[in-house]
Amino acid sequence: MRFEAPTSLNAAIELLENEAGVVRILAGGTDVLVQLRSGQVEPDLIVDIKRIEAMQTITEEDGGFRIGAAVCGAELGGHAGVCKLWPGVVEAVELIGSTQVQGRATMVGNLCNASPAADSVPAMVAAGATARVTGPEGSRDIPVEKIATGPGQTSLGRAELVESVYLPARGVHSSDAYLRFIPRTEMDIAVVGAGISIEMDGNGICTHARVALGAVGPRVMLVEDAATALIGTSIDEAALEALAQAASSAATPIDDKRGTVDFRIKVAGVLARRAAIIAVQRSRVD
Amino acid sequence: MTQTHVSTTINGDKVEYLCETDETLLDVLRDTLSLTGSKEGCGSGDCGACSVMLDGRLVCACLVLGVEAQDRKIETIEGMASGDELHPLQQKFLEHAALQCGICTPGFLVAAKALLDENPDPTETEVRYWLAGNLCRCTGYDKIIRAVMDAATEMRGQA
Amino acid sequence: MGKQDRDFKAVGTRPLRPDGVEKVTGRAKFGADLSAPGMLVGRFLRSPHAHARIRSIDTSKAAALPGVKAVVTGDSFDITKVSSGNHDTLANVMARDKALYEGHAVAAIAAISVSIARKALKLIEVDYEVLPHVTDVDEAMAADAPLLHENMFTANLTPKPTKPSNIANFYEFGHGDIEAGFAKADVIIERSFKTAATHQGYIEPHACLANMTQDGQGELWCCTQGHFMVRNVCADLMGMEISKLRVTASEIGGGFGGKTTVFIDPVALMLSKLAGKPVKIVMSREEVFKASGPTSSTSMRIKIGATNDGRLTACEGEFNYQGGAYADSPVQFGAMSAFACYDLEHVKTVGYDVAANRPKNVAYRAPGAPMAAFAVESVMAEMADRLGLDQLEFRLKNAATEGTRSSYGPTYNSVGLTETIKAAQSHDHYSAPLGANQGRGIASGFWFNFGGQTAVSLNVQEDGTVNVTVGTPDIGGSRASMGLMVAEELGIEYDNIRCIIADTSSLGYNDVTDGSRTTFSSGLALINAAKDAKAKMCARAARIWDIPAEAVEWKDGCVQPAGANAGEFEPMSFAEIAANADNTGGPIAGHHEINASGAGVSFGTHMVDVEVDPDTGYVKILRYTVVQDAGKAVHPAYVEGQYQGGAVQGIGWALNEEYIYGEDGRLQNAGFLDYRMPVASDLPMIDTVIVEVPNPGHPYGVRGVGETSIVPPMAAIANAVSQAAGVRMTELPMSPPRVLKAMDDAKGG
Amino acid sequence: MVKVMLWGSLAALAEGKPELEIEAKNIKQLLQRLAEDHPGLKPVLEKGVSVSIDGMMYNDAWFEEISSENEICILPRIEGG
Repeated sequence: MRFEAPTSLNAAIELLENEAGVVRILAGGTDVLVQLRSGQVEPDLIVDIKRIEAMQTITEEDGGFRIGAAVCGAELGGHAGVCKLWPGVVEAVELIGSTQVQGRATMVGNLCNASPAADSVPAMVAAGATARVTGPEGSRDIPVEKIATGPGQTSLGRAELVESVYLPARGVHSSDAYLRFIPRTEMDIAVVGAGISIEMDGNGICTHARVALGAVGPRVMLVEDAATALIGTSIDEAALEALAQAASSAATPIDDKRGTVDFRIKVAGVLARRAAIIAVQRSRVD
Repeated sequence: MTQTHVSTTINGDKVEYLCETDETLLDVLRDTLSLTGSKEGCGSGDCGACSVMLDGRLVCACLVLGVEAQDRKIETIEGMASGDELHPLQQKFLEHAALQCGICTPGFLVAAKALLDENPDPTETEVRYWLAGNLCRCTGYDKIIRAVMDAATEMRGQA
Repeated sequence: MGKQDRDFKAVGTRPLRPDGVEKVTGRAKFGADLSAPGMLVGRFLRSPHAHARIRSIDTSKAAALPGVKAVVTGDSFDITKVSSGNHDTLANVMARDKALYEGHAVAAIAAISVSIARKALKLIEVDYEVLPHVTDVDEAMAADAPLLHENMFTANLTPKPTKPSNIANFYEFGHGDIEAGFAKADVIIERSFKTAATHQGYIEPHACLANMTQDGQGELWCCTQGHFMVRNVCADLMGMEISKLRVTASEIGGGFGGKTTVFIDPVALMLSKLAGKPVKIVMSREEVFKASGPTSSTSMRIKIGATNDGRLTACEGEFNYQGGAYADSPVQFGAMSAFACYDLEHVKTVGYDVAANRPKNVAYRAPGAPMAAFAVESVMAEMADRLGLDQLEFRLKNAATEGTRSSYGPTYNSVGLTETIKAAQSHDHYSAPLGANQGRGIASGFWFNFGGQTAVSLNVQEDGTVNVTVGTPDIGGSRASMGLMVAEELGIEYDNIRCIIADTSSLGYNDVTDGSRTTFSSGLALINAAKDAKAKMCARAARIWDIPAEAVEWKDGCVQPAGANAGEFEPMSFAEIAANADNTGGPIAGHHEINASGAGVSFGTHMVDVEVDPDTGYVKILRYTVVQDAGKAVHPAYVEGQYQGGAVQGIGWALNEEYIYGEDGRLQNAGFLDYRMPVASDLPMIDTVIVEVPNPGHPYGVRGVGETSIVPPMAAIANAVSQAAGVRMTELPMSPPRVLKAMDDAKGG
Repeated sequence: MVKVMLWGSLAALAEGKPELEIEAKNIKQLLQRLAEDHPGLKPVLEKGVSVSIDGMMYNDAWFEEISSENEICILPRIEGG
């Protein structure tokens, strides 16, 4: 196994392009190292992107923030601007693993690992985040929900990587929230995850909403019916009930070691409702 | 397998070593450098027994490759006491009987020090959540939490 | 209550542990921390199948790989020379003929590096004939279940079975006339329960370093609860004389019963023998889960009868324990302890020890008792509610006391159950208010405790300090309690005593650190060793004074004339006598070798408050109080630690920990992430109350404290959850999906 | 003569008698006589048992004395974790 730690994006792409064998990109490494150890992957080349300056930074851009692929959770959580703009996304990232894992794990890594249970992804999807995908042919921006195509599978081409994620600006009476269900308080993979972002008008009516669910299907899903249940309402009890119903109906989970089908379907609705309540409260504070 | 040469700083000392690319920092610390204070309980970042500081951030050494340490600064349990004086956390762990078997203790101490460096006055809940990545099977955590809170109080008094 | 007559000076204080600084500075050497020059790496190849016949193993390609120095399979060990009692152990260490569970070792190699070892394992070709498997205890008992062992006929059954089955043993306990007892009952409750297998979950994986030399001698360093056991078993498996193998126990990173047998040690020795070099083996966490010893999964049925005024008339239980591939379940202890808390005229329990395609069962803290207590105390709680009685009053009314004939046979002498119940009654936890969706659970529990073979020595140094040598690994602070007991007996300062754990060549045989026996047995032996040393020191002083040895006595750490007639001499201090040892006859030492009896049974009563999320079934532990009889708490801080640790292991067992098997018979959650042991943020502080009802079988009244604390938690939590959720929970773990389903079913039904 | 209590399934192996009277002065004699008089018990006794004398548990203690005054129970070998 060859290890390279390029200092520029171009050099990284070149390495990817010239390697015929199995390649793994090393950002925080909290998934890759576990896979290496278990023998799940045996890469020929590991490309560590943490020495690429641009990938280590968070930059303000058009009222939103661009977050480099190598920015770890602890750093994101310490960034006042992002915390204020997208508190739900930050809390989702901070739910990934322990304090120790936060010192390494990255949002982009979480995205590209393509687990349906990834905590940060439903929050990013709800926030309308885009991923900047860069490869030999240049860069393109795509919605984050287009990255994962199935468990462990991505739409990234050969020699492509996600350089950064962009969290857009948002309106005044708006906010977001993410909740996940785990049997313990920490150190678990989401059994169900729900990310919600909402925008209210001056009269307290929801004008825009995005609802995303994790761990209830082969990939994180954007649930339009759930958003529809909120839009045009004051997010009252009836709307919350409709939201919960829509979230539960959209869930197509499996039985596994982490939860049952019935449990996940029910809890998808419970969490969507609870996350919506938090998002509404946050939108009022602003 | 050809080995890679790495220069790094561990507990303030310049260190050089050779390692295979798939070796973890924990393997290097324990097997190559004989710094066996960091323990391997899981090898997958789930127990925290290998907690070390990497460029000022708390990480699991089992989730870092040895080759990544080039030009970094690493602090381990071996660097926690200064000379013949224990760190207040180490002393409080002893006084509160916060260890039974002691295998998780180095990881807890490194993690707790990282907490108190960042937040000198944590609540019990903050201590519990910060240390959620450190498993202890003997104590039920009670005495560990008390030791950390007590050390925080003492360190604030000294500061 | 139950206060000891004597005043203790050292015992009962809380000094720092002598091995503490080593452990907080990372310098203590645990199993995997040892190395030897020229050491090789040992690695295992394990069965991917739950049940398979091994047609053949071809290791030639692996052996030919440069850097590979030795290969071992089942055939490397000569079973004909191994004593029959160790045959299962050998077969578990390295499969012979059949792989009986996923993770069962089939081969091992020693190589010069990890990467070569990994490569070599891939070159071993095993031809498996996959067989049908069974992992569930009830399914394994069925007549048409896949059979693990063609020669397994249920033992202790009359008449003797004519057909083999997966049921290895049958047990029956009790006294009285169970039918007559139920006939007297006003209320009878009968329920069935199931519990999942759990793992001891020690943070330190098994590790050892073996060094066999060409002259047939060997050394082994390993993390174990009993290095003398390791030595004897390994010597037997290797065909060696016991005295030629020297085993040193490293510091041990937790055991809880799981390190009371061997897994990797004999293989490391065999690899070392064949390679002619030291070999180190360290298990991965996945290997620990798949191939060391979890405890039993169980299926149980409990029937309890009581009168309207709350007197138990009859208790009956059936306990089916899955004991892994070799049916080593502790079902007998489950059946014996199930009703041990109560004074019963009519009681009957039966137990079945069942084999299934899972790792060989190994002891886990009070082996067998926690599951049985879960079932029994659940029905007890339901009975109290049905009768409209207070939970603690109901238990107090039926509690076993001195003179009660226990459910497993013997009559109790001094026991402390009622004291724990009364302490719980007067604790403010018991009367604290509860909120919505909250419940409070109570349960009591029992464990036998144990003594066993113990050998110690005590050396008095010329400066008046003392070295103490024991053969029981210090698994949680026992060096400190040893020091305290010696300080008490000798009347010298605790700080002047250093306790070490000796290797197997330095002391006589010591039983494993298990059965909560170490503080009791090693302490008992040390007190006697100290008495031995004191007698010698009295004799030395008498010679110095030139008076008869009978004319002196030991008082407050000094020797003094026994009376006015003996002569007028200033008391001679411990240090003075020690300093003159050379001129008075040479080194002074005390020894004691004993097969300790007189261990006192112990009881505990736990209280827990929980809150259940009605929408998700999530259970939060709000408050927890452990009340337990220690006999005498030698080092109260470590006694509290045992109480707290046991309670939290019980919380894990109750709520989330379980071995989850797929349809393919493979373990789905062989890692800490999905095995879900409690983390710090899951818990409140764990309150403790140390009750001291002295054990008449120990000079200081010590009972074992390590195991009883894990017996009541699952029942206490089940009772709390059942109250909060409004539905009786009868299956462990009470994970959110299970609790939510029970609540939904109860609403629907 | 000492009275010995056998646990249920052990009694079944001793012709169904939960209590036996044995001529024995110590545990060694007791176990020896039990095995001689009731061959069905032999495999269990050989595997190892604990003997309770007045509520105190003994393993491997041949010479522990017993008399008709004592309450004696044969039990599965007590171990722990």
